[in-house]
Amino acid sequence: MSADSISVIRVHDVLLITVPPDPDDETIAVLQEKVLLAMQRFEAKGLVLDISTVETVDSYFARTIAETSSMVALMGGNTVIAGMQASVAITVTQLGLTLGNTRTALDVDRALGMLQTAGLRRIQ
Amino acid sequence: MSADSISVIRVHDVLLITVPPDPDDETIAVLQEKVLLAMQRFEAKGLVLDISTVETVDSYFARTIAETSSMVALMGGNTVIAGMQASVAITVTQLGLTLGNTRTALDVDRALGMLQTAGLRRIQ
Amino acid sequence: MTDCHDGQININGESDIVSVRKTTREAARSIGFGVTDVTRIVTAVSELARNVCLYAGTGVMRWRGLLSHSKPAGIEITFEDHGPGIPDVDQAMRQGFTTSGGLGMGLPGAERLMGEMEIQTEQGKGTTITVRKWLRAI
Amino acid sequence: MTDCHDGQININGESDIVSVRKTTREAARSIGFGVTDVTRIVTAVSELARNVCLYAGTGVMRWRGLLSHSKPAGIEITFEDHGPGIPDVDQAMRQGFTTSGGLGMGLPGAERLMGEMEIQTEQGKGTTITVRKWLRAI
Ligand SMILES: Nc1ncnc2c1ncn2[C@@H]1O[C@H](COP(=O)(O)OP(=O)(O)O)[C@@H](O)[C@H]1O
Ligand SMILES: Nc1ncnc2c1ncn2[C@@H]1O[C@H](COP(=O)(O)OP(=O)(O)O)[C@@H](O)[C@H]1O
Repeated sequence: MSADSISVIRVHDVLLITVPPDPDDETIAVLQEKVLLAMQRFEAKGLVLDISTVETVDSYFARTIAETSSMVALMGGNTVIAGMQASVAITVTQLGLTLGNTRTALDVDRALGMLQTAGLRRIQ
Repeated sequence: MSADSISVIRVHDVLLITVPPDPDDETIAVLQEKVLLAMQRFEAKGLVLDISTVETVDSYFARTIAETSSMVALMGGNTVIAGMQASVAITVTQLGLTLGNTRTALDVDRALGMLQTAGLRRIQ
Repeated sequence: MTDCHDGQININGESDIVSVRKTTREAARSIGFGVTDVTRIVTAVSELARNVCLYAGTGVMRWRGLLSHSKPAGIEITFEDHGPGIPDVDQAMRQGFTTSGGLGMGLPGAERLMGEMEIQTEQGKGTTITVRKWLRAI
Repeated sequence: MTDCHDGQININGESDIVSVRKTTREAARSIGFGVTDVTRIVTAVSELARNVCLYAGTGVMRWRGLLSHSKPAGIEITFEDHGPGIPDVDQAMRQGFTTSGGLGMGLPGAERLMGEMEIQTEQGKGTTITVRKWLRAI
């Protein structure tokens, strides 16, 4: 799966990125850069990384996710990881990895919901 | 008590698992996997582990509970441990164990209530 | 309560830990321990039996009732294995020390739960751990 | 399921890690591992293949099905490289130890995920790491 195939979708002021099923290291690196540049261009306040089709999260991938989410935080945005498969969650934990402080959601709908609510709270 | 005897019950979008009274290590490991796969299949947002009949929580069991709850968190779900016996709570504490950040409730009713409230809060 | 208050059970693998717990629970109850102390004792043996499985593979647990003025006064439980032994007992007793990626709470925790613990160990020969708990004077 | 259960794949750079994962996924599935174990195995090889790329540049992965009473019983995977070798294996196996600014979770994590791991290494000669996972008895 090549880096070109990664699509960035805007949902109001949130960016939704669907990570391809089995990305190579290069694709993951490109994805990170693409996400950060898009956050800036669209002045997005949040990022949802949909990893529901991803079958393998190894330490390189986990580190890049945690790193991306702290970069987004530096820019003032929130990141939510959506749809991690059960087998991936089991493996990641056994491997001893964490995603840093990145928030998680069962699916994209709920992830978008979390960022909306967070937004509303901030406005009130 | 064998792993087959573990039942998973759905209460709206929360899964309720009753842990058998004296599970062996294998049963505990199978329980973990069963719970995670059920979370994914039913798109559940929360998990209640009813341990009210459990008479012994040693470090292996406590570690597996903490681990399961962080796996569920990676998937975007919340875990509540319900019904720990007083003698077990005393022993676990003296042994020096924690359940990580897993939340606890006196009984299943209250545990379900906690997960419902969390959901309502998010929607409002 | 004058009947035979001792017994032993072989530990050949993790599936035997359940029998170890069951036997100990009944023994501790029959000696007269209350529910919280029974839970403490059973949890301690669960830790020690798992260590036998993890570090020595197999071993044996022996238990006996302790008497004072020919009345039940406590329980003594011994775990014996012919595994690798513990090279540095002080280190092994430290909270959080583990050679297996465990929590390192088993040995120090078992001592706290039981009150008394003795470790005899020789490298390459094996390990014998004895724990004792006394019924409260009251 | 009696067809040829072995194979090998060259690792010449990071872009080969994807093929390593794909090959391993199919192999593990055909041997009969369930979805969670397949994920564990694929993740472990992903770590070990990346180590070959990072520390040795190139290498090879070999895999074969393990049999018991002529039935599929597990998988064995070997990574061989002619890189610099690992000077201190105990140190390299420690959680968090890294010489590359990585997370230092690859080797200890792969052992946990697979269950069995052997490391043969000689400084200046290279490293051979073998991991094995058995189908559960049930
Ligand atoms: N029966 C035994 N034989 C050999 N080594 C043992 C035995 N019991 C404990 N040990 C050693 O002592 C260490 C600490 O044990 P413990 O406190 O129970 O924690 P854990 O089992 O979680 O590592 C173990 O990691 C092991 O190295
Ligand atoms: N194939 C190898 N050849 C040489 N050194 C290796 C090899 N694999 C691992 N190592 C060494 O072991 C260390 C720990 O590896 P690992 O636990 O996978 O963590 P990481 O790769 O994140 O550093 C590496 O930093 C490296 O020094």
